[in-house]
Amino acid sequence: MSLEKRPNGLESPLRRKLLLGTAAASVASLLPPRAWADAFPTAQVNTTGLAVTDIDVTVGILHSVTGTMAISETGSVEAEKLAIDQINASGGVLGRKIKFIQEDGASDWPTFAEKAKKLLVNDKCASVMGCWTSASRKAVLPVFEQYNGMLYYPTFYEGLEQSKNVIYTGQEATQQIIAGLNWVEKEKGAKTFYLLGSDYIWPRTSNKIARKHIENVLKLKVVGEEYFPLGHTQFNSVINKMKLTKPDVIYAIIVGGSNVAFYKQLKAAGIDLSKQTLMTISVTEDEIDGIGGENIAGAFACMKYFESLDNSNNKAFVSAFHKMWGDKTVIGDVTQAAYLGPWLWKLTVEKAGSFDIDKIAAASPGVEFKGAPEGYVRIHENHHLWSKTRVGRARTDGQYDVIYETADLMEPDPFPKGYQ
Amino acid sequence: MPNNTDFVLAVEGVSVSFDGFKAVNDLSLYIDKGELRVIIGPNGAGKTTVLDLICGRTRATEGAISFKNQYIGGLKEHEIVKLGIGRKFQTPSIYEDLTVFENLEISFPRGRNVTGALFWKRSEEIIARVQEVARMIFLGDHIDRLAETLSHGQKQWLEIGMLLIQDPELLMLDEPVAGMSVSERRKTAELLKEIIKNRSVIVIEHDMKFVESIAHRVTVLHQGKVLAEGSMEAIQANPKVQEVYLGH
Amino acid sequence: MSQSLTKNRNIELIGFAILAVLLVVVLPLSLDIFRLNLIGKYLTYAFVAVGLVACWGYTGILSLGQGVFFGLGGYCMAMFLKLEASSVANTKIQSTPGIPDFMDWNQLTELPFFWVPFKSLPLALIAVILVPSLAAFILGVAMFKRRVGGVYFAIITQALAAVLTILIIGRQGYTGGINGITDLRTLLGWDIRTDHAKYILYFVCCAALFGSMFLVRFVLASKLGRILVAVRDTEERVRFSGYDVANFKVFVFCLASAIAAIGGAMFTLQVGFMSPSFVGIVPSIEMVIFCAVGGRQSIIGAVVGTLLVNWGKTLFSESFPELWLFFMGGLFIAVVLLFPRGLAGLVTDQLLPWIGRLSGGRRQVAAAGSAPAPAPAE
Amino acid sequence: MFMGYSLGEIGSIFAMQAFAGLILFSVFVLMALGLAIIFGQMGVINMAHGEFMILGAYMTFLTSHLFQTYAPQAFAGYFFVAMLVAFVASGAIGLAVEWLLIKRLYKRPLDTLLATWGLSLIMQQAFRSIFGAREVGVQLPDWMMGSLQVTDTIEVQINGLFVMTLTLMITAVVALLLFRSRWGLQVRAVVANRVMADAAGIDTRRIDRLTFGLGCGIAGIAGSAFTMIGSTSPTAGQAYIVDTFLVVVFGGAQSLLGTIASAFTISQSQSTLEFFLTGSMAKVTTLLIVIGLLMLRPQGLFVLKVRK
Repeated sequence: MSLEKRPNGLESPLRRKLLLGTAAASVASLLPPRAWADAFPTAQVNTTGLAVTDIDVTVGILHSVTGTMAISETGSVEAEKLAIDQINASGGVLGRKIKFIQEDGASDWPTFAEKAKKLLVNDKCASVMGCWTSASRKAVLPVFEQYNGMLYYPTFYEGLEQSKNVIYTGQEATQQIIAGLNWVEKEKGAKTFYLLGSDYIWPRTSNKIARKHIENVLKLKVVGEEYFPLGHTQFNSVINKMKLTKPDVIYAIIVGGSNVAFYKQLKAAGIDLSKQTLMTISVTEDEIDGIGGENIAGAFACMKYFESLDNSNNKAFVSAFHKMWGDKTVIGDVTQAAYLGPWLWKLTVEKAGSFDIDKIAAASPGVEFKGAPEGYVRIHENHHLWSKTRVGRARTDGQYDVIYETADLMEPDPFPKGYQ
Repeated sequence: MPNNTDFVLAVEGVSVSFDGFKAVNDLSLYIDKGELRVIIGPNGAGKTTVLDLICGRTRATEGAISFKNQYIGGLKEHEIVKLGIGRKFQTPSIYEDLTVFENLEISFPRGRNVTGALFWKRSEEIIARVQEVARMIFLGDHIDRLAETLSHGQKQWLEIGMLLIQDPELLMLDEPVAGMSVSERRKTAELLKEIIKNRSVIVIEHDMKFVESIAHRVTVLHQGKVLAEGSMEAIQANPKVQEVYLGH
Repeated sequence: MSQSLTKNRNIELIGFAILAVLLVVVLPLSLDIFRLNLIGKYLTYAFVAVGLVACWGYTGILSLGQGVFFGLGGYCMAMFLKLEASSVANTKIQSTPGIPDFMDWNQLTELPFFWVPFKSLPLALIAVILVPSLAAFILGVAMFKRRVGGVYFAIITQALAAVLTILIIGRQGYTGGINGITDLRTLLGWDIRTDHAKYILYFVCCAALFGSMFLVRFVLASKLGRILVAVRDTEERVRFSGYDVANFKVFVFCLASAIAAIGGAMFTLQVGFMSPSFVGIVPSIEMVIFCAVGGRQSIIGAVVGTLLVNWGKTLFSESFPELWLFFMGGLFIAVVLLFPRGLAGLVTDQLLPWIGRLSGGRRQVAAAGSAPAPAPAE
Repeated sequence: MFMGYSLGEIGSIFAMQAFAGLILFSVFVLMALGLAIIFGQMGVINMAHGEFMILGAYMTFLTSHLFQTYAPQAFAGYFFVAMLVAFVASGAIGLAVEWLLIKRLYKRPLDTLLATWGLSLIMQQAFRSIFGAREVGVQLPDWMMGSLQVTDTIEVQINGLFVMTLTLMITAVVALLLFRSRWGLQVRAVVANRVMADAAGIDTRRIDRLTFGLGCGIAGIAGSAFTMIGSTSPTAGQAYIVDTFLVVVFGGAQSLLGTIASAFTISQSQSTLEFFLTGSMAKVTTLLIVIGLLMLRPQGLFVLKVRK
């Protein structure tokens, strides 16, 4: 077991140079795992005292298992565990098995900060997959920057952030919004929009970007914009307003339990989503589970991933996910993005030939993951992902039909000029 | 109607109604300096309500109440207390979680605002006065006991003591001997005789023997109105009073 | 109970001393800075619990909105720190440099007027105490002068907690919204994120907590404290003893709120951010739980209860997250039902007499002769 | 013209807003009724009221599944069975809770508030353990969805009508029970004077237990009805607490009429404000107005003036 200090014959300068080159990963992948780990002695790949041994490496998983956010974050935890399992089965990272330590953020932001600190300071985690809400990310961000950790953050979010210590595997707002609005203008001939949102930063920022795009780029009209407290369940007034203003598109960014109330009341009010165009960027397959497919069928969602996506990567992913977590589980956009985290980290570590945070932060731009369920992703200079954006139409069975995808990868632009 | 300095308390034409029911109806009552007035009457006659009106617990719908020629109708309870009116409740109302000493100390008429209470010093004068009153109310030996451990009668005395230490000019007692043993009643009667020397007192009482033993003048209330007023003998001889009491 | 205050003065002093040794000596020596910082965070909740002892345990005013005052104190502190962290140099990528980042995201182009005083530390520190006290004063006067009390007061304070949360979240350009005010770095140039700073802040927090505990103890041991007990048990009688009860209630409510606010400010300093999740209904009630578990009528008990419940929460949520709510709910019911005086009650009613019996017959008589425990407040 | 709407549109706005307000009003009454009975008649604040509602919602969810599996042909009518199941389940647990917990705390209203909060935590976790943390979707029979077209611009929602009818019926039943039945007489006697009622041979303990059980049962029905408009998740109950309590407190503790009047006032002002302000600000404004009014009238809208 205690192999750490064994003198290693491979430590010749020439050999090291060879292995640390960009070709290292492909060279190494030809070796059997044991030899692979030998090729990358711990002392070299881990110069900052992370929890890396000759045989394993520890990462952290930090999501809410309890509290109100547990509903949303469960899928991310499941996806991350699946990815870790698969990576281990295929030989691990630099020949080392991934061990994980899971902590519960308990839907409470300081708890997230507290646990993040524990994972970095006490457990020396080589990376952390975690957080879901912006608020929890904002709470842990200073911790990751101070203790120089690496966070893989899965949720689509409002942007306006960029950090050396975070890889954003979900889409930032412009990626999600602009393509969808362009599509709805072109395909549906939309002229007027009604913007709705839950009252916090992501919906507000997203609607701000949407409004700028609608008014300044598409030269169309926003006829209403409105926000509701989180957990709000009475939407009759706004439904009345929409009946009067008759927008071509209802653009809804409502989250959590409010979603259920909103779509049920919409349906009850006789707004037929097969006739009225409704576009959302907040309802994934996970949310439909609670809303009920029959209440939302016909709505358009704009994001980068749907479970029904037809490609071989995704088919393998979906069947592996169902095998591990049961047939009833559904996979939403964020769950898929969470699945990318461990893989991107593995690829980056092997590209850098090191677990050191500074090195993987520097090596991240340009890392590609061809096995991504969504198809293909690449990390941008700004630590967000290049990815395609898709429009899906909700079916009654809770799945989406993918009816459009952008031809090219959308460039992430967390500080969009002209949209602020 | 007279409204001169002879009266400590003048209640004039006062009415109060609860949801249409007139508990007190156009009632007038005058108390002299140094007088001990007993109010009697059947249940629901409005006796306790009259005390409530005087001490500010209930607001009159009509009429005027003045104390020493000062109109007190709109004042709050503690302001009326500060003017010199003390009130004992029907069931003993004391601070059960405090000792006898502390009960009396709180009632001492000084340091009644927040800062006064916060920086309160237990001076010799106060300790002496508390002990004096405790002896008067037969609790000199129980000064450090928690009030909740006292007997029912002792609690009644303690409440009287708490009023006494306020040194009010008008003292109102609602059934001071209710629930007392015979010997306790006798002691209470002595106590009252002691107390009334330099103040006016209004007593509500059912116990006729007790009333006879202390009363100067008696007022009979019936259905929120004064039915009769006079000396004990006159009242007992009054046919209207007899009818009300026997008729019930 | 105030009798037990005087009679048990020695025991209480011993309790203070043990707690002081534990917090100031034992814990810093035995825990690493990460755990110690956690304890520091728990201690900030203890401020609220200590305030609740005065307000709820002694006076019987149950506020379910103490998070409002904790939050106001914390936000006042956070506003100062955020302004310091948002220097023009630090924020040059923004469209308007020199204002907090979230304002820039919300198209604000200048600092809102009510943020301006928070550029000055003395003003910010004054605001930490003054703003929550003023809020408590206004609410207190409005409620207590109108004689709103008991359940009504509890529910109205709860509604206020809801209102403030919605407001903070909804006015995110001015408040940072649901994310709160994050990424606080320095206090007058001193980096509060280093381990060294965390040690110092921990001791500052302890000092402030003991200061608050002694302040509350002084208040409760004075005649004012006895009047508060009297108000709780027989409010009417206190009026007829010539006191303006409302003033006393307002005073104790303001006191509890000001202390909660100090806790909030210490929280911001030690944790490094402030968010609306400490303002709402749930944290407010949890703080009542801390106080109840420790003993609603014991200052030391409130602190110990806060530490124990939070320690239990951390422990449980690490090992059995599923069971945590069952445990918390069960604990709460058990405390209310079986030990209304909390841990402190167990110690004074059970443990001390037991020790007394062990240490000899004479003491046993003394212990048996002491007044029975008063019934819980009704 | 006003805010860019034509006169005809304004007419429709008012009609539909009035209807939206009426739905909200029914919802509030339904939520508050159970609590009002318990608080008004027993002086107990039940912080777990929201959880009893969610229990009813989960019962509806279960019933809908049972019907889908075993009696799909009768699915159209399952909702009525579900409401009954919800009532019985919540009521039964309410009885048990009264017996185990509440009856020991009658003289300590603030403590019941805290103990029932503990109960609500336990119930939330129980829901989470049994039904999972995610929201569950309750499928409704088709006839309950959709709306009736009254005029070109005015539509009336069927589930809204359903909730209103339900509220009307339950309120009527409660009023009948309270003012016409023997139980109601006894309840009113206990409220007026507990000691006297006891002496008069009324089993006050039994009355309390029934009252609490009935209140919880009505909460269950409310929860069942809420599956039509809201979400069902372990923590959804907490969202209703503040609104419900304010309705009850604002109405005055001991008056059924007060509860109804206060639900009407709050719902109408909220729904009107929502039209002119945004959702968040409407909520804040409504809450602040209610708090302000409560300071002016601390005992609520309707209260009997009695000698203290």
